[in-house]
Amino acid sequence: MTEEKTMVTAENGNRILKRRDLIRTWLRWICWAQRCYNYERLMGLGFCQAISAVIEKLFPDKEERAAALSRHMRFFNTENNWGAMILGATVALEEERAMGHSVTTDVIDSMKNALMGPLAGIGDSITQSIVKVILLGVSIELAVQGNVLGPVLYLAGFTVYALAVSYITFFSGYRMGRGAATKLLASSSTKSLTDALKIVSMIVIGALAAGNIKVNTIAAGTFGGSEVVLQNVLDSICPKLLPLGVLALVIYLLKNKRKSSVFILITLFVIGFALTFLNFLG
Amino acid sequence: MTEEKTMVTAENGNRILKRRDLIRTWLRWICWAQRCYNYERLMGLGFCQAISAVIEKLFPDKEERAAALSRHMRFFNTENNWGAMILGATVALEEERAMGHSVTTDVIDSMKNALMGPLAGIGDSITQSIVKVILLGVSIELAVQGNVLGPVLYLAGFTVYALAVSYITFFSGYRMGRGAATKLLASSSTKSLTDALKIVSMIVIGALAAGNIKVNTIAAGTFGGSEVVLQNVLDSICPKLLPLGVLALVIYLLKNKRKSSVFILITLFVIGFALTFLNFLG
Amino acid sequence: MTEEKTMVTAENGNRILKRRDLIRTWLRWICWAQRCYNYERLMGLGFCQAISAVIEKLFPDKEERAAALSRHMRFFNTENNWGAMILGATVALEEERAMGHSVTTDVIDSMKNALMGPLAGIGDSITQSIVKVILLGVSIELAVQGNVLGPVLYLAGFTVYALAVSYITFFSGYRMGRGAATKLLASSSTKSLTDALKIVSMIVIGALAAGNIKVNTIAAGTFGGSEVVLQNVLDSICPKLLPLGVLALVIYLLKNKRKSSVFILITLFVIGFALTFLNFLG
Amino acid sequence: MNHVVLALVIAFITWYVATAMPMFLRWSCYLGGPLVGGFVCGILFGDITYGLEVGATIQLAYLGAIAVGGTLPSELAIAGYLGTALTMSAGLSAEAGLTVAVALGSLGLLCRNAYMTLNSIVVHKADQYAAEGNARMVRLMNQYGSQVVPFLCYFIPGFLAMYFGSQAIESLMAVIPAKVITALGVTGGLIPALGIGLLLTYVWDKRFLPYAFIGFFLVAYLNLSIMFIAILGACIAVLYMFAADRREDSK
Amino acid sequence: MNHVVLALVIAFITWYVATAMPMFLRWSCYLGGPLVGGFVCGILFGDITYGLEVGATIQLAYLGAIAVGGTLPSELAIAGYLGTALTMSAGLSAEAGLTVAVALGSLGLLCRNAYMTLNSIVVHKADQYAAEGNARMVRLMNQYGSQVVPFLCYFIPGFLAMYFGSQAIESLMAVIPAKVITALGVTGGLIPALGIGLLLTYVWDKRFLPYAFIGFFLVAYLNLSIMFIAILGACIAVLYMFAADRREDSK
Amino acid sequence: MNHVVLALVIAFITWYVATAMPMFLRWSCYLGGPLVGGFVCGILFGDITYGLEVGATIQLAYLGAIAVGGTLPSELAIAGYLGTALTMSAGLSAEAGLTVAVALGSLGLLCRNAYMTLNSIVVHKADQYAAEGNARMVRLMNQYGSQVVPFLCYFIPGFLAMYFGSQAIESLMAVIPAKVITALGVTGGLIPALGIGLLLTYVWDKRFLPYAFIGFFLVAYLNLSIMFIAILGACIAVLYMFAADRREDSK
Ligand SMILES: OC[C@H]1O[C@H](O)[C@@H](O)[C@@H](O)[C@@H]1O
Ligand SMILES: OC[C@H]1O[C@H](O)[C@@H](O)[C@@H](O)[C@@H]1O
Ligand SMILES: OC[C@H]1O[C@H](O)[C@@H](O)[C@@H](O)[C@@H]1O
Repeated sequence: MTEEKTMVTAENGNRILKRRDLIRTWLRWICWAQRCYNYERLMGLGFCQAISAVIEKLFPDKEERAAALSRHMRFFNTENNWGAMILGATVALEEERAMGHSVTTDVIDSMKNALMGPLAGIGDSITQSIVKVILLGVSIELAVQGNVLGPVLYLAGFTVYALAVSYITFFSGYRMGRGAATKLLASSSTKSLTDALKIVSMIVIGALAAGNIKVNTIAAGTFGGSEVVLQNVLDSICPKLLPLGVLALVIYLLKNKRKSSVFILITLFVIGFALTFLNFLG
Repeated sequence: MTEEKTMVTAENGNRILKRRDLIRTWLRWICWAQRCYNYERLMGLGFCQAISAVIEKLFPDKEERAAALSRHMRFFNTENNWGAMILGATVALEEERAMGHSVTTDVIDSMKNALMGPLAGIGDSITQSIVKVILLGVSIELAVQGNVLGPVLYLAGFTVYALAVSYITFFSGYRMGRGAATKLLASSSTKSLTDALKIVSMIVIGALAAGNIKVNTIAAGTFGGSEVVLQNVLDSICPKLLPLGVLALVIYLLKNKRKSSVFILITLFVIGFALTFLNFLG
Repeated sequence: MTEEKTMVTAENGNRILKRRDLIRTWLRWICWAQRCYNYERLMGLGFCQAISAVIEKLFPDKEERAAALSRHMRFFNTENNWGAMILGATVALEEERAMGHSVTTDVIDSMKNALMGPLAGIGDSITQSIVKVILLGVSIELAVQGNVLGPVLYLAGFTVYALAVSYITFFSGYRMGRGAATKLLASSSTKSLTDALKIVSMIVIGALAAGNIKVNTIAAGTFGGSEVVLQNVLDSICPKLLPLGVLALVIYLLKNKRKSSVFILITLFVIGFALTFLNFLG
Repeated sequence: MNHVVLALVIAFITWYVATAMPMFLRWSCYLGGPLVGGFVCGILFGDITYGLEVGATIQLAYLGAIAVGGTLPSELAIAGYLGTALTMSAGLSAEAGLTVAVALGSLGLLCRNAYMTLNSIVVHKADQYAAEGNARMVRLMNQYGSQVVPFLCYFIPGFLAMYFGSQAIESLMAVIPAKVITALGVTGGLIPALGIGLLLTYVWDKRFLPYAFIGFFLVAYLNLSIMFIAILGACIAVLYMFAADRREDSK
Repeated sequence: MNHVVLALVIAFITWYVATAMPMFLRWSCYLGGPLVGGFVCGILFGDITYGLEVGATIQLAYLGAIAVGGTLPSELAIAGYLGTALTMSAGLSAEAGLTVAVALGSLGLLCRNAYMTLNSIVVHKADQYAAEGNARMVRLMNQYGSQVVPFLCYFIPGFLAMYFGSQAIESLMAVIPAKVITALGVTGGLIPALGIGLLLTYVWDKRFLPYAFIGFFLVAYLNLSIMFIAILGACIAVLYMFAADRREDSK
Repeated sequence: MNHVVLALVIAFITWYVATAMPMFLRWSCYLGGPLVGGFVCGILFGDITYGLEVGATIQLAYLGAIAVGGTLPSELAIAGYLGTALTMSAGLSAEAGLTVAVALGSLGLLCRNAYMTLNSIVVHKADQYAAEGNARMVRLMNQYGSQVVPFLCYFIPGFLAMYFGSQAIESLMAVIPAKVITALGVTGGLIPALGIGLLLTYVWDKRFLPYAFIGFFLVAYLNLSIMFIAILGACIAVLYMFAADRREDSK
């Protein structure tokens, strides 16, 4: 902590970039990094736009500027929010290079390449499997009740998350330079944070399953003279057994049989139609 | 794991017994091991019946067969399901002996003697104090509501348990021979499994207590002009205080005073009659 | 444990004080130690009264007795219940001194001084922040419902606590002499006991907050043609958000801004009046 | 069903459960005797709800019954099947039935001790066949020889109790004062404490006692179903196992 | 009860709780002053429900009151006993009574400071007796000498406040606009946040904060009773202790 | 709103969410497409409740949709915005709408693949400007050049589908037998299992599986709200973190 602080102060003296340069770079990233999305370079051009103003300021010389822009046009892809850390670190290194420190372009390029994968990994799982799920879970429940707060909460929550995470990672990337992500990825509290997020995620997913998978049997028969409604029998053992069964089937197909979503979708259609026509579900 | 696998394969080549011999032995055990139950030998004769076909196959010579049958007629007692492991191991050793390996009858007999106690210990507590309790707890609740699923679930659950456990232990006993039970009893996950089962058991027992011990006082009096019903007063502090008290008394008598069940039964009768005639309970 | 026991027995032979002397000393402490409360000596005179009979018995010589009484008139302050341990230890040391063992008055006085702070610390937090809170929490809930058991339970519970703790600490102080409190304060189970008490306390405080801070907004407006009641909107996100907000504000002022209770009281009055007159609360 | 036939059927079932059933069914049908007995008698008497109620009430007293080393605190086949049947044919309340069953269960230990002792004869016969190397006869001894004494010990007293008992109990009940009936009911509410108390002392582990309290108060305050509590408990238990294994590993 | 007698009784109780009670009762009756005061006044005024409501409401503001090193944030004997009594005799709502009690409690610190300072005189007298070795007189000083000043400091102002106060408050309330009454009620709902906030900062432990949230939301969503939550908390706490001790051991 | 205008607006929104939005909004509006789309269409069609119902139902099928490495299992802008709008304008039930949306989402991958491939052209143009050191034109390429192809790929098919589609679907629905409608409804209840199953396999961690069961049964038995469960989960998670950190430290 203290070490890092002194580092920052020590370097601050000769810094070329102002805070507004950094803010603008971050804003361009978080707004337009996927604007020209394409299979060839993915976020490559977006990265270049984001860093372009910094490059203009650091390298007034046209040759140098052209070379730098071209280098940052290359293939680039990472997670939208956490990946801002790489941009921050790149800006810091380009600045050091402009200030004449011994940073080569090779170092910069290989850092970009080395970090984009790991940050995509951690970022994707947190953003899409965890934060999104919890927000969607709460919001869908409200929406189903016809409450407009559902989508509003979801949008507000996700937006705050995206802006906050990208801001923090961008600036810590800038402050710590190359070491930033390495540190982040190695820290044991990232591990226990991910574990903790998984716990919330798991419990919310379980709750979503019970609330949203809807299967009721309409089967009934007479047993010992009196009518027996199968659904009541199942409920007296434990409610929501059929939804649990369907979910178990899907997970079995996904994990053990490694079936695709499309296959499962079709399976569910077939099951739904077959059991409806057999008067089992309804 | 791998070690054990290779062991099996290595020996498989010359095995005399077929899978059906083993299945039949297991079946005879799990069906008839307590058929001729008696204080002198307990499951001795049952054990002998179970292993008899194996003995016939392994020792065609009449002398040898008679000796083997007589040896397996001795006193034997263990837990019905987990104890099948000893039978499995005995079969394996008898087979090795028949195949001419250096296994003496002494080794076999002392293994049987050494293992029957520990397996009875672990088996009795899991089968009777834990599995039975959880199944009964759930089933009694249903039965009290007049739901036939109560006994049906109980019978189905217990039967699956008995067949599955005995099958698995019998065959792992056979595969691992002498070492089987020793390994089982020493493993740390047996320990944490027992702990885990205890947790479920404890919570279910607590729930059973609150749901099934029924004590209500009918005492009432006037206090400051208004009528006070004692049961309401107790409930406002905390519901089910009296059942908790009765349970605490029984546990105190059992654990601290080491009283017998019969003594406690009589005590409960005396309390029940006395407090009813005193118009305290009703 | 055994060590301590033998110590007691070993010394018992020549003890001058009888059990009734000790009981009377403890009773005087627990009844009158704060009777002549004052800023100059706090519990000084109370301590002296408590130990006075012991001094009379141990030091029949008037000079010695006068000196001892004067020494125990000095400033003294600790927690009412846990602090009885110091009295117990002091009695033991004075007795040893009277029996001619090498205990100087200096040792006694400095022990009193050394222990009164730590025992006040541990005692105050357990008695006032934990035990009191749990008892009050449960009792207020009953009282709010008009149930007289509220105050009755509170008084009974607190009284049992006070008598039991002081009795136990006094006598263990007497038995273990000087080492008592040192041992207590160092033991790791005191630490985990405090932790455990904190857990109960925390959960009860949280429950108290939700049940007893009462804030409801009466704001309403029309949104898209239909009337929207703000309180309903908030409740559909999560109930009791406003009370949580007020509590968060108070804690922020207390912990981060280090404001006094009086300041916060005034703040709450100002907020209450302002928002009522603005027709936001009501 | 004709009273004689009924008595025959009940006596038969009692014997079958007590000694003849396949072992994998035996402990479930035996230790859960009253519950299963209530079900079976419910079907036989054509009133399943009544049967289940009586069976479940009696079962609670035997929750803690454990068969260890061949010994047993009560003869559960008799308490469970004969007891339930007698209760139902006399039309008693479940609580009164509990008293009947408990009494019968204790008496029944006589039957049990008789066959557990006398079956030695069969074993000695089997010893002879074993010494001759005659495996088949050893098996026959275990299969059929073993059932001679038990059949006499359970079937005959069972039939007699069933044939004469219900009448006797009915007349008895008719003369008992109302207050005693109430007291029997009250006692019936207390007796499950014995079964549960026994259980708790078997499973006793100070470290896990708080779970018993959690279970207790979840029912006392929220009236949750046992199945739900068992599921919750299982989830906690699995989390505990993983944590314990991790601790082991990190050592 | 006659108004004069009532005023005398309340004044007496206020003094007794403030300084004269046996110490083992003192902190419970003092720190829980409003709760106990509400109970006592409920009996005296013949309306226990009203008394309990007023007392419980006032108590919430003092949940976090802690007496450390002889200092106190408010004079709880006066807030709790005199405050409740005045509120009830003026027939105020519990929320309005809270305002009255809080104000009185602050004023009451004057009484407290007076006797805490002046009692030094008694102590110095006791010093003399000690120096003479006269243990009996030392005890008499503590027992009786100690109560002269407190009696004057609590009994007299208590009596006067009670005798004249309720009338004054009633007239005051009559002229206050309805909106202000509402605002007092609203503020009365906010003030428990202070008591609870103080408590939370005393017990503060980042590691256990989630438990506070659990408690909060168990009430917010499920409206569970505090007793149940306290029992649950205790079970968790005991499980925690065993786990912590095990960790210790395994080191 | 006029049908043409409506078709134009929906087509516009579909394009905008698919490729033009600021990135910090994009993933939320895209991965949560149906939910947000239901809301937006609810406003546009003047029936928010209906919109929310349709949107939430469709969203459940896509709970597990994850955009990794530029690939996607379905075109969520089309399923979410166009799908919801078509469902609503044809007046279908939410379950029938789910079928429509899922079909559209799969078709929509064509649009997506088209622009993801063709946008390379823009990038190569930008390469030239970069080589000239012309940062401004590089930015213009990313900002505007990038939108030419996507606009064609989403806006035009979107408009056509919206303009002609609702009529077509309505006529189709009119001839479908009732049993098929029921079956669609039943299937609509099953499909969330796919979304939830996908999610669970992504987050899969054997150690934490019991929490999924706890969540499941808390809803199944007690019907608790997701927000409450999420709060509970968060509290447990924080307790877990502190415990894990402590374990780390003590190593
Ligand atoms: O104790 C081992 C074993 O002994 C006897 O065989 C019976 O009581 C069994 O139920 C028990 O498992
Ligand atoms: O702080 C120690 C001690 O100081 C004073 O004596 C009082 O405030 C007590 O309540 C407290 O326990
Ligand atoms: O996987 C990294 C990254 O790849 C692409 O850019 C998109 O799918 C993003 O959503 C994802 O975060």
